Amino acid sequence: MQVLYFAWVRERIGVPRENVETTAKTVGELVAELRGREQRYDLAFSDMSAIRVALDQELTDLDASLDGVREVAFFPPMTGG
Amino acid sequence: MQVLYFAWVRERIGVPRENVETTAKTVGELVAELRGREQRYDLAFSDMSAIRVALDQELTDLDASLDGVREVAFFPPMTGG
Amino acid sequence: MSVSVQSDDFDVGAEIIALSQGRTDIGAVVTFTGLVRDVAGGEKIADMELEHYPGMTEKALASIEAEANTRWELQATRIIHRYGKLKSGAQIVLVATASPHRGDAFEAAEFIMDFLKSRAPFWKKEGTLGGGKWVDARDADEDALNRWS
Amino acid sequence: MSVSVQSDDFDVGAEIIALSQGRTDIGAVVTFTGLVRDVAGGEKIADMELEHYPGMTEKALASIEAEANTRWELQATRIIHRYGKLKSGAQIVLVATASPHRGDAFEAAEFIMDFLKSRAPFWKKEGTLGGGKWVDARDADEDALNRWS
Repeated sequence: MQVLYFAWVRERIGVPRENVETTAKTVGELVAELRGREQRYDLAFSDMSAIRVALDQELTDLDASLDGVREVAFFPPMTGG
Repeated sequence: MQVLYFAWVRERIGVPRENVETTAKTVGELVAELRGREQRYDLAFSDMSAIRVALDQELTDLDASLDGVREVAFFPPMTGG
Repeated sequence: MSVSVQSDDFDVGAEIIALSQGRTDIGAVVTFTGLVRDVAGGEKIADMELEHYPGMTEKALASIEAEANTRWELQATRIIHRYGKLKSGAQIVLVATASPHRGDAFEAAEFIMDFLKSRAPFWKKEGTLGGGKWVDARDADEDALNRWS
Repeated sequence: MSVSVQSDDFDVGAEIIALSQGRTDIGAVVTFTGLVRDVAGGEKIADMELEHYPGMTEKALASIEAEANTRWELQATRIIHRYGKLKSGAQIVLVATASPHRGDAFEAAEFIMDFLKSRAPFWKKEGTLGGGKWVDARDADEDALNRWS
């Protein structure tokens, strides 16, 4: 599964994207798994109220299922316009 | 006193402006005086709810005093923009 | 702040540039351009004759612009209103506002337009196949104005 | 309907012309241009780095534009959003709407801007003397969005 990071999430994790092998069934499970792997993930995801997630380029929430998903993206609240 | 007419008020009265000698004290008195003079005025001012008035280029109403006024303008509701 | 009443056409792009050129403190520019539509009430419109009250028009526009600058945080405003004979598709009016904040720029532009519609001394006569027809003031325009009071 | 996500600058005047050229049925064109301000929270801003999510950005903008076209009577819409490094005073975003009615053109442009602020995947990093600083999302932008639901 491709996992993408943007803005300060990307800076804290240190890469813009990576391939992640996981058996996580939801976004929440994936986050928990990543936080357990290394401190940089734990730091980036320490306050999930400041994190937004998109599955296959559609905004969704942490409860969303990863079933069939190819691309997961984590980023801070958007500041466009 | 200079009296100006715009849009269909101008068309009904037949001139864009004229000099009017009057002793009318208010706009309402001036209108009554003009209506008494000729039919074209009577026609133009037959429905005063459709008439707006400006004194010296400031919007006002029919009760307004003509004291010291040099320019009176009559016209339909405005349709700018 | 600047107001023009003119028969000539105007260039919206050039006006925006004039408003914001050389400045780095503006966050938002809103423009409204009004155009002559080719239909009105189901009737085909070939052109529109815009009559105005020279002298009073400039005063009314400057007063509306000053009022907007009192109500909102604006860094620049521009109003251009044409008069004379305009073909369908032609530009009639431009309102441009610049502000640090998008809300102020939007509201001020709407406010100015609402006032122009029923408080600026312009009268429109539509040229149809059947001849000229003065445009009636719309209740909706009067209502739009009331929301600012 | 047309959306562009680009690093290049844009010409508002040319975009307005492209929107309305050859048409005589448009009554109102509203544009919003967002610019990089040289101050934020009292701090001097030299430039701004705009990061985005290629692919998702285009989809989000097209979806916002389509939603606006559903809600209001629009004859044409245009959205341009830049990314990359932008100096203070530079143009960031353009939203243009065309409609027979001024209310629709204004509301649709505000609606699109409100969505772009907090639903389009862009992130701003301000370049100050002390280094780069990610811009926090504003509660006011989230509130602005809620008025359309």
